Amino acid sequence: MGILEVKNVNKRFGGLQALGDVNLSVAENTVHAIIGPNGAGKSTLLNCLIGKLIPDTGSVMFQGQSVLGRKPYEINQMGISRVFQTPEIFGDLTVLENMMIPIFAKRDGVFRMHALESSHNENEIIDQAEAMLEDLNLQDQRHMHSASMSRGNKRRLEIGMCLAQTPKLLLLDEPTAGMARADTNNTIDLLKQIKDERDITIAIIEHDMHVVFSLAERITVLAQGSPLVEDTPENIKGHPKVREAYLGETAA
Amino acid sequence: MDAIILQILNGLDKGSAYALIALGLTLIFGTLGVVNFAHGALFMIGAFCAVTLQRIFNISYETIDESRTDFLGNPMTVKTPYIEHWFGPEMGGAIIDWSVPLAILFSIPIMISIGFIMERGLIKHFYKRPHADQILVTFGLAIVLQEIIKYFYGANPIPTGAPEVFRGSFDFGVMLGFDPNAIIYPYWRLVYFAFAAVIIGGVFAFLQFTTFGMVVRAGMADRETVQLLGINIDKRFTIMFGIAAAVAGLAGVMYAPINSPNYHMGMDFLVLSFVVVVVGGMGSLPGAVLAGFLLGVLESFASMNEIKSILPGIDQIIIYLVAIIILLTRPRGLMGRKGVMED
Amino acid sequence: MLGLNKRDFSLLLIVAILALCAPFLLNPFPADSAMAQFNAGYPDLMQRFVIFGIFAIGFNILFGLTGYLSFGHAAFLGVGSYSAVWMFKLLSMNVIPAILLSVVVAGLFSLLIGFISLRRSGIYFSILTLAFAQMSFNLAYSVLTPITNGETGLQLTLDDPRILGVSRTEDGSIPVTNFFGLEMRDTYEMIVGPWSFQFNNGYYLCAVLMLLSFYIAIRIFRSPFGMMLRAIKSNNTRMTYTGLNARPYALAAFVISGMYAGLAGGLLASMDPLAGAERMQWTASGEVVLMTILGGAGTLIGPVLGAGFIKYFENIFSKINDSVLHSWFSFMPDGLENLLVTLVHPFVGKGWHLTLGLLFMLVVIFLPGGLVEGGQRIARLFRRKKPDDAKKSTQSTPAE
Amino acid sequence: MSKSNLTRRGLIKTSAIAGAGVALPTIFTASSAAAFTNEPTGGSVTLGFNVPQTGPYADEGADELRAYELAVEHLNGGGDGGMMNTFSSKALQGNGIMGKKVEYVTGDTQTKSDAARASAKSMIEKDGAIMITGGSSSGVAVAVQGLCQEAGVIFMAGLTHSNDTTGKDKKANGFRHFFNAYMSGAALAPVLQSLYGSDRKAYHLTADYTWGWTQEESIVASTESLGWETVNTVKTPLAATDFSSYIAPVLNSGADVLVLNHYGGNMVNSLTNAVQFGLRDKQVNGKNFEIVVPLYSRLMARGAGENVKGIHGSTNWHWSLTDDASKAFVKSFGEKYGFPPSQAAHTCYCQTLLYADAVTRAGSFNPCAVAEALEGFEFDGLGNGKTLYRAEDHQCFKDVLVVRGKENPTSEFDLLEVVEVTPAAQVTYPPDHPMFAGGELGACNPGA
Repeated sequence: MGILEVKNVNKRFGGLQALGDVNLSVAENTVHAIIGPNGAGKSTLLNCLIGKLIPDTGSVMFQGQSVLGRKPYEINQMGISRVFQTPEIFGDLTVLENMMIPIFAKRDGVFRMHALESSHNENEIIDQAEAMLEDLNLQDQRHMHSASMSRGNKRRLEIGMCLAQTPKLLLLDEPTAGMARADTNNTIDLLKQIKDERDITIAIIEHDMHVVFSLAERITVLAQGSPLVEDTPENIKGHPKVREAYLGETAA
Repeated sequence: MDAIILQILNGLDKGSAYALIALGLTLIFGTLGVVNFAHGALFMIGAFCAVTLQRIFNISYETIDESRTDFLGNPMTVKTPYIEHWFGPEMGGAIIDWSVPLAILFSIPIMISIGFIMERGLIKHFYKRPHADQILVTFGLAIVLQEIIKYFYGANPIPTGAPEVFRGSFDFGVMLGFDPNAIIYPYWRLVYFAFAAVIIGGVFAFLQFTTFGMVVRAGMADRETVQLLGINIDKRFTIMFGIAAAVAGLAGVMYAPINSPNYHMGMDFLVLSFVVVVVGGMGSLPGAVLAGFLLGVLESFASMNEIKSILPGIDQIIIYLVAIIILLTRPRGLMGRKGVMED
Repeated sequence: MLGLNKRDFSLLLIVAILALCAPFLLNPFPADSAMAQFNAGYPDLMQRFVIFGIFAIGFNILFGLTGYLSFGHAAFLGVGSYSAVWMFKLLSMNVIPAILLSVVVAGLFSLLIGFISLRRSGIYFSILTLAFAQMSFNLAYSVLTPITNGETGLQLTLDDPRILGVSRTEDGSIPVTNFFGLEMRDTYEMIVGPWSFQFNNGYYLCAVLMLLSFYIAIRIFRSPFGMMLRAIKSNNTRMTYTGLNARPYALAAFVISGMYAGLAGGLLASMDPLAGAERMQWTASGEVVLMTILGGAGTLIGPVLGAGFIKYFENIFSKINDSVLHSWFSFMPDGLENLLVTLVHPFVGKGWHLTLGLLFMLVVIFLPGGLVEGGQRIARLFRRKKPDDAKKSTQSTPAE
Repeated sequence: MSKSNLTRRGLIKTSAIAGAGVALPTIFTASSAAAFTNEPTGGSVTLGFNVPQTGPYADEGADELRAYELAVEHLNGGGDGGMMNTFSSKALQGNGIMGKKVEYVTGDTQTKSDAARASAKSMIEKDGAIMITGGSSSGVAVAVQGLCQEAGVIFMAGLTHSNDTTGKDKKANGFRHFFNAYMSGAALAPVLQSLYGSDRKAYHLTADYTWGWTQEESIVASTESLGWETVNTVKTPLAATDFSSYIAPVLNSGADVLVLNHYGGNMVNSLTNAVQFGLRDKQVNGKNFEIVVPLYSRLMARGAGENVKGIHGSTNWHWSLTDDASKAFVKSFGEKYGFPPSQAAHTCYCQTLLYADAVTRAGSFNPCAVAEALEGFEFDGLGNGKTLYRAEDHQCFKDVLVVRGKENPTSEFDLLEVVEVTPAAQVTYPPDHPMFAGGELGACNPGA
């Protein structure tokens, strides 16, 4: 039984079958990649996992609990964090403040009215945030507005913000899309480090095969809304169906 | 039944004014992404174009009539418009009588130039600024425009009549088989309704069937891509702003005989037309028109005695109440697109 | 100090000193001079400065921090005023219960409206708040007249059934609002040479409450809660995917700012026991938006500056008439005097709206951050001068 | 403890001169020196003219201000003296008020009770005004009247037509020269009867706020006493600009008279709409359909253009009156400004003169003395014939004009013609009339 179980999920948009009978099981403490050509339904699947979309049929269970119909913040409180294709960070806030917010969220839950306390006095939170920034090598930039960081650093910060909540499952949506090679490698290294150092399950949706094969332990290939194969990276590499799917994409 | 038909007629008429202003607002918002609080002022300036033309036609030479006296007991100065002098009293009188329809021609170049000047001189610098700044600067502009009008024309309404043939009303009910006097409707309001329909149809046709319109629509959907295609979309948007200003101005010109223009009529319409735009859905032209007519008709129904006796004061709040209900049931208004003005 | 860091504390201190010395600072011109027209140090206007300052500070907690632009905040101010006047009519002329009730009622009202309106964001939220406020105004003006006294505004009368206190004083007039016996309208006069300064009880009560409001606003800005509100404005998506529910945060901010508006409304009624329906009109809501943006949204001091700016215009510029203009320019030759009067005339007196509109445009065009940015630019100008001088001297040395 | 309730300036001016050069702060207690609010001590006295300068009534406000400036000029001995020459009381000498030069400050009411009070307060607190006057709506008049009562200055109401101003909201420090809704009804009723008969069915459209209601009540009462039937009374929102949906059902309701209890922009629009809908061309119940506008304002009627022709209403005063006083006023106003004065201008001019005269007769600026001088004061020569300032409610009782929109105007000002001058006796009511019940004057408040 995996930490995340997707069973018989179907989703239609008008006449388009976006997802058809998707079954997926992500085992605990593994890195599981979901790949597939454009329009294969990767984003739709991801949106079903984090509550943004509700599938027409089927179930999505996280640690035995359904995530369907829950609000994004509830899903996050269950232990799922999400990294977006373009880094979603608090651009108007400083790097340190960015890092403090998930730690507050972890401590205080979805809402707490701490209107008259001073955030400067939250030493414990600040310490944790600073430690995290140190891990990410961002401590020098902690008083900078996060909007003015480089794209690679924004990505590091976003991943760090997710990790600060010590989630059980980290969902990454094309984490290196639009990045320079060096930034991509940095991100790969960071994710490897996370995988090695933490008890965490990572599900990653990715286009870049270099990233996928450097990280993944299991790979699911989606094509036209349905899983084509699921196997280890080694087996996927030479799989004829996968080649076909990707070649089909090139032909189109 | 007759009462309902009557109120639908009234509502369509009110609705056409809302729809015309909302259409212009949406054109500006959809193409340029600017929230234009000065749009009501453009409507008002349109109405004052009609007033101005009427005044120009009435520029007179003075003769002194010794046989009569003015209020101070001095000999009376009699004014005769030059136009009557030149064309004879009959023809001249007819020209003055038709000053409102003639003001349509008069107002178009004025409104388009005002639109160009506004866009090039001010609005252009606010494309990248937050919506709050756009609201503030156009609101400031609206105040300035209406104060300028007030300075020259005073605060009181100025009567601007429709041509003689369109004054009065006809019995619409008799045509439908109701009793006489059941459904009476003024001619000019029918003219206004037809005029609004033509303008709305014209704007849609323009956007739908011309290359210019196609490019603008593409620009509304995705500005960056269109610019990548090497099309100078900015210039077209400037022209769109001029057209939107002209639409608002024409709505104002034709509205002048319905209610005598005054300097704050733009502000009176502004809030309502914003409600209309939002209820229709930000950025949706059909939404703006639909919402304009819908709210106009509902407002008319709410003012019926039968309904007021059940819900006292409902006519005071109906538009806002409907707006709230629609926005709560349809998050982006009737036909709004996702992600527009939501943050 | 007081849980504030040094910078915030010195800001609070400066505001406190300005507020307490306002009677001096706002009356810089001798009472008999021509410039006395520009003096703003009389009780009514000073009260308005701080009361609308409170209103704008509260509005800024919502708009400046969360970015939610409410176009209906005047409704809470109006509701606060009505509650306060009713308290005067029914309970006591002491301002404390009236102010408390107005804050509570405005808080409840904003809870209701906020709960519904915050289901939408962006302009849809703005229009929802606008719709609620306009409904409140239209109803208060018409069918709710038994509660609001409609057009005239709710006033005290000689036969109010006041539980604690008398309906009328011995000399047959309506009793005066007071703070445990200290009458709100009492004023000290202080004469220094040709200057005169007025110290009004009501003003000082308002000023103290404004300082308290300002202090609380600073605390909120610097609190984790404030950080959450800024996070909503900055990136709502990340906020929810961080396990935080943005809606209760925004609602809390909405209610707090509604209570600030209620406090302002209650104070307005305490200074002058009348509550007019126009206080709830959209133009009044728009005014607080203008104050906040004009001063600098999201800054601490900006809204107070913006409020002062607009109220100053409304009360000082509207009173400059042609005969005042003539008296200013009377030292000039007749022709020049008349020319100047003609030139200035459209912008003052009945033309004060025109000047205000022009100034809005100028401020927004040239100072996107509002008056605060203007202040910062001036400060930077002075600060930059010194290093520049220093640089020049060091550069010139090697050339010798 | 200084008790200078809202007081200022008057005494300070002299003290300031005495104290000039003295570095030590001198704290004065106003109550020890002044007997009443803003007691004028120098060579001048300041009046506060609080009129709408922005908003829809700005033109009325401008006309009121012209009248005030004219009145000040006449009081100070300038110009031709206007109605000072025809005024029955000869106390005024053209040397200011009791030898003090009259100065004035102006403010903007914005036609909002809040703004009007703020403006009046600044005049009292900052400029040391001893009397406040002006206004172009009843809401503002009642609100400012209440303020003046509290502050201890005299309020001379401008254009305010609601019964409440001298009814349930009357105040000891407030005085109204203008007529009211009851008087409109009482003056109009006999004329309407003689014109339209006593078998009529009336349909009322009423602005949905205090003034509209009191006017509707008055007109309904006086027309029903003629035998008219009231078919319906419909409230319209103040903010309404298009009245078509209210007017359209009128014809089908069986009514043959439409009464528009609207003022200002509402009146212009509802009348224009009613004429557009062709109501005046119709026959109902075998009679010509008629429209009545109980309160006419010439300035606003201009906005309705030709639509006012033949429509009856009432007004406080009209420039075409031919008595000496009206002629004198029209002459001096017209020569100064180039057009005839409005009724708003007339009432404001009268109020200023009446105040100045009362001060002079009382020999004091003390509001209580002034009030006493005004109470029960009978005068003539201000354009309305013999007039009484009734002591019980501070309302003036005088002739009321019934006017009609002129069919063939000879100039842009010549819009109305006087149909009948209803004598004062016919519009007088007892002070305890139910439409005016519920309030009391209270005691006069001198402030300080």
